[in-house]
Amino acid sequence: MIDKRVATALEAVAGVPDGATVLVGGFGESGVPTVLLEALVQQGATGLVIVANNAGTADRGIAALLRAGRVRRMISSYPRSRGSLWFEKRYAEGSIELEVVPQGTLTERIRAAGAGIPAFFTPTAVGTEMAEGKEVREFGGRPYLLEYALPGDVALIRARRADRWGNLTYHSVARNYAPTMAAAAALTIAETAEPVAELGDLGPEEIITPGIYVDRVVHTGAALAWDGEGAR
Amino acid sequence: MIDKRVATALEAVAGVPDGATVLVGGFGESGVPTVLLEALVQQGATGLVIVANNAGTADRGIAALLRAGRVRRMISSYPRSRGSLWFEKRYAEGSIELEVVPQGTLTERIRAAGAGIPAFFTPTAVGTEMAEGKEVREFGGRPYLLEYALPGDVALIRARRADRWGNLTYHSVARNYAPTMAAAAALTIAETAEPVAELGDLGPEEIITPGIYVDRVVHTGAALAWDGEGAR
Amino acid sequence: MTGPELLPDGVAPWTMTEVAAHAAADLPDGAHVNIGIGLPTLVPALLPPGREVVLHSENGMLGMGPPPAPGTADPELIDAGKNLVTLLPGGSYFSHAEAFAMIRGGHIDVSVMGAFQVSQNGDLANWSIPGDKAPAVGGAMDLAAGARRVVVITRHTASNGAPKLVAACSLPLTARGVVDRVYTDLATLDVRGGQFRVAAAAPGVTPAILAKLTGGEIDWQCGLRRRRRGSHHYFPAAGGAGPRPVRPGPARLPGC
Amino acid sequence: MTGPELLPDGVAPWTMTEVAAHAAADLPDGAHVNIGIGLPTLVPALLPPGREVVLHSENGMLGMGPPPAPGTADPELIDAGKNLVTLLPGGSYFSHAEAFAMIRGGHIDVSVMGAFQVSQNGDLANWSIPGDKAPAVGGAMDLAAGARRVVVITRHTASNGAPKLVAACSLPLTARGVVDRVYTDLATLDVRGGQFRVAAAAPGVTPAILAKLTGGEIDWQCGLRRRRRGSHHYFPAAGGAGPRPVRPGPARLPGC
Repeated sequence: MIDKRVATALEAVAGVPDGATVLVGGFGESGVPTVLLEALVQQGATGLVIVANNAGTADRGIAALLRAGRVRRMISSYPRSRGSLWFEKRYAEGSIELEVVPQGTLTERIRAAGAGIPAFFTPTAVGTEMAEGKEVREFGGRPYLLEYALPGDVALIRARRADRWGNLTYHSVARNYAPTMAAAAALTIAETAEPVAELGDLGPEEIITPGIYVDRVVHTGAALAWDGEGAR
Repeated sequence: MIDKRVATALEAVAGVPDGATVLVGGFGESGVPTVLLEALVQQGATGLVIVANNAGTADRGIAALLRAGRVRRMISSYPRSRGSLWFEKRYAEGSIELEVVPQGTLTERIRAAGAGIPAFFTPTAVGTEMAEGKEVREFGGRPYLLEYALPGDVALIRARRADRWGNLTYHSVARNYAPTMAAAAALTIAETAEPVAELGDLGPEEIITPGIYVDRVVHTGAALAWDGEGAR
Repeated sequence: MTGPELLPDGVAPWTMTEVAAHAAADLPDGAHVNIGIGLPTLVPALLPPGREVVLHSENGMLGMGPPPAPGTADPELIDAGKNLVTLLPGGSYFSHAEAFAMIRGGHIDVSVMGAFQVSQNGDLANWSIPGDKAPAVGGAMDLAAGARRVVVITRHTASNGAPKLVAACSLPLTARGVVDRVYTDLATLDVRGGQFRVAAAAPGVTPAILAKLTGGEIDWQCGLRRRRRGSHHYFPAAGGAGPRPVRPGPARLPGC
Repeated sequence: MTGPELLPDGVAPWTMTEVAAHAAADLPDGAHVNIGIGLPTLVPALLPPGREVVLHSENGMLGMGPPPAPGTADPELIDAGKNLVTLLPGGSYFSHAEAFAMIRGGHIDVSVMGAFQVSQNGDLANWSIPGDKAPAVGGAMDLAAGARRVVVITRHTASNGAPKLVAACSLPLTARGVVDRVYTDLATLDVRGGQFRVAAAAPGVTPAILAKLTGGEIDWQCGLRRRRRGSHHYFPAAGGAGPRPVRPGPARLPGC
């Protein structure tokens, strides 16, 4: 019988090795798998390559990993954002490497990894300093850059609901990177805000991420709370 | 005000020019926009390039266009299937050109067109006669083929429901090519099985094809009927 | 706003709200529009009554609505600038990857962006300035390269008085040759044929004044002629109920 | 079935249902499996009790179930062979593009396919034969190139007695070096190291008989050794509740 449920976040992140490339869902604080990230700090894996849109806020999410010194390299679109203090500190002291990627190129590189496409051409960033060293080719008279798939060893994502097959649904724009990252990692781990559903409770037209992409699910109950000033 | 509804299938296909590349949704008889295709026969456009998984059954769907001599070229994955008599006749008499494309490469070429990717590499068909003349490149020691985006001038698709913004939902696997083709054509036309919904009736998590990809919707009421032997 | 100390008597620059209203007035009914961070966020509230524009957000949403009423916020429902928003009836959610497929695939009719510099050939610099603590690019390069029309809202000059409309950008580029129109507190200018062509000017702004405050080449006559034909509307009512033309070219003004 | 006139007394070939049952028995619990057209369609009904295998269909479905009971058919709900099917609880629908992203991206654990020819180095020919009215390829090339494991169900020889397991394919290839195991009415053979390695043989099938009916090189000893270690199971219970290993290699047998 298929049963991808695990009891705790710490069990969910068991086995993530040092040096792993970890895709982390979320945009700003929306959809960030904060409980899994906290568990990963506890679990102890280090030398990580973190692929994520942002770099965490205050001490939360990716910032907790950065604070604990577990990150060797960030691949990110907008690491420097409001409250990304630990990223700024680690970057300033030179203790992390940084690869900045245009947001659409980042999502498409992750999508390519999940879809078996090793490389593709894109119009984004042509003629900018981000194109330096990249292969340029014209199609229909317009120049495009060659970009490569960006797979993960692990993906950490947050979903709304799951079932024992690992099927997932999401809540509004908290979906963001999750479905794409789920498909792009060898080991995909999802935390869910709501209790795990019975098989069949998530309808076939309602499921956004089919369980084929998901390895472990854990109900953490975590969702963003809003105190009127900022998230949580 | 945005209102993409039109009253009749003939209005819906108005303006499709001779020589247009037309992406046609459907797999077998599931999800085929038969009423739009009948309207296109009536409308009279000819010299068409038809992109579709199959080539129609009996006198229905794409077969109606083939019968009427409106097709110059088929780009298809499996044109020769049970009951594709008009395709076989036109192909045997040499009156249509044929480009056969592996099914996953066909869908991905259409997806690329909608997503602004002019070309991508794929492992499919490497080392086969379908790779002849195509650029091969190795990534990570494995060979891949370069494939090009396949955009349409027009897409004809069938959906379950629509609203005036052109948002669409689908019914089970009748979804197949429709969401991908909707994004890949300059003019996307959808027929719907159910009456057009009020704006907001289709929930934000329920919409599969956002209206940004759709230009005209027409309620035809057409859905596949099953007589116990074969479709309709 | 462009520093008043630089402006002769008699010049009455538009407020940035007026500038945003110009941009809002030019968004065609039925357009799918991405609103950038900063000054562009003024635009949605300034749309003319009855103008139905569908707002796109990079984090996976079409049909974005205004900020929530107090006490009704969904903390996960944010825009690309991480501000709380709502969703209108007809709106939909999708993945980040799909949101950028829309952008890159040319489905966004208009991208409204801020800018550090715009050059007379339409180059845009709006993502990086010297002294940034660390690089960060976001979705700007995708929007600039992918949207069918790129318009910029900006003060006409920087706070130190330096032109932001220039012959060639000195800051790192976001994309080359993409800007179609610039809305400033002194003028509305189309970027065409290697020139800034004046489509409208604030009260009291003369060719000499504009030339002094602009780094690039200005064509004043062309703009005036167009302006006499009236209004900020830059392309005939596309979108809405009407079908898109087959294989639409980029939405641009007819030549002057 | 391989023509009995070619078989010496004492050989009792398996029925094709038995062959499909061998393939079914080898599908690990929790695997995501694509079932090809033809003989492979026998497999799902032959899964051992309690074995939970999720069936994938190229037209956009996971969790495909058996044919519908009479009078309950949804005419749109078909499999890749255009036959009426059902959906199990936990099943989901998605686009054709997503279905093939799953295939090409290596998410399908096992693809069960028919074949015209399989070569000793794992080349597969199963899409085109001389005399086809027109070419048609379908999803075979994507499945053969993309699935983590490709297994073939076929009669051991063609109806004219010609070997289908060959040194080199003479028919147009579907993919090179992809077939992991072949199930025939005479034997189950792993395709490894440029050989067909016998994992199991039908009653009475001797090395000499198999060599006579096979076009490629056979290793009999290796297979026997493995067979003594027992069963058709070719990899340790993967899938199911257990996590996939980080960066799994292709699921293959340990070397003989």
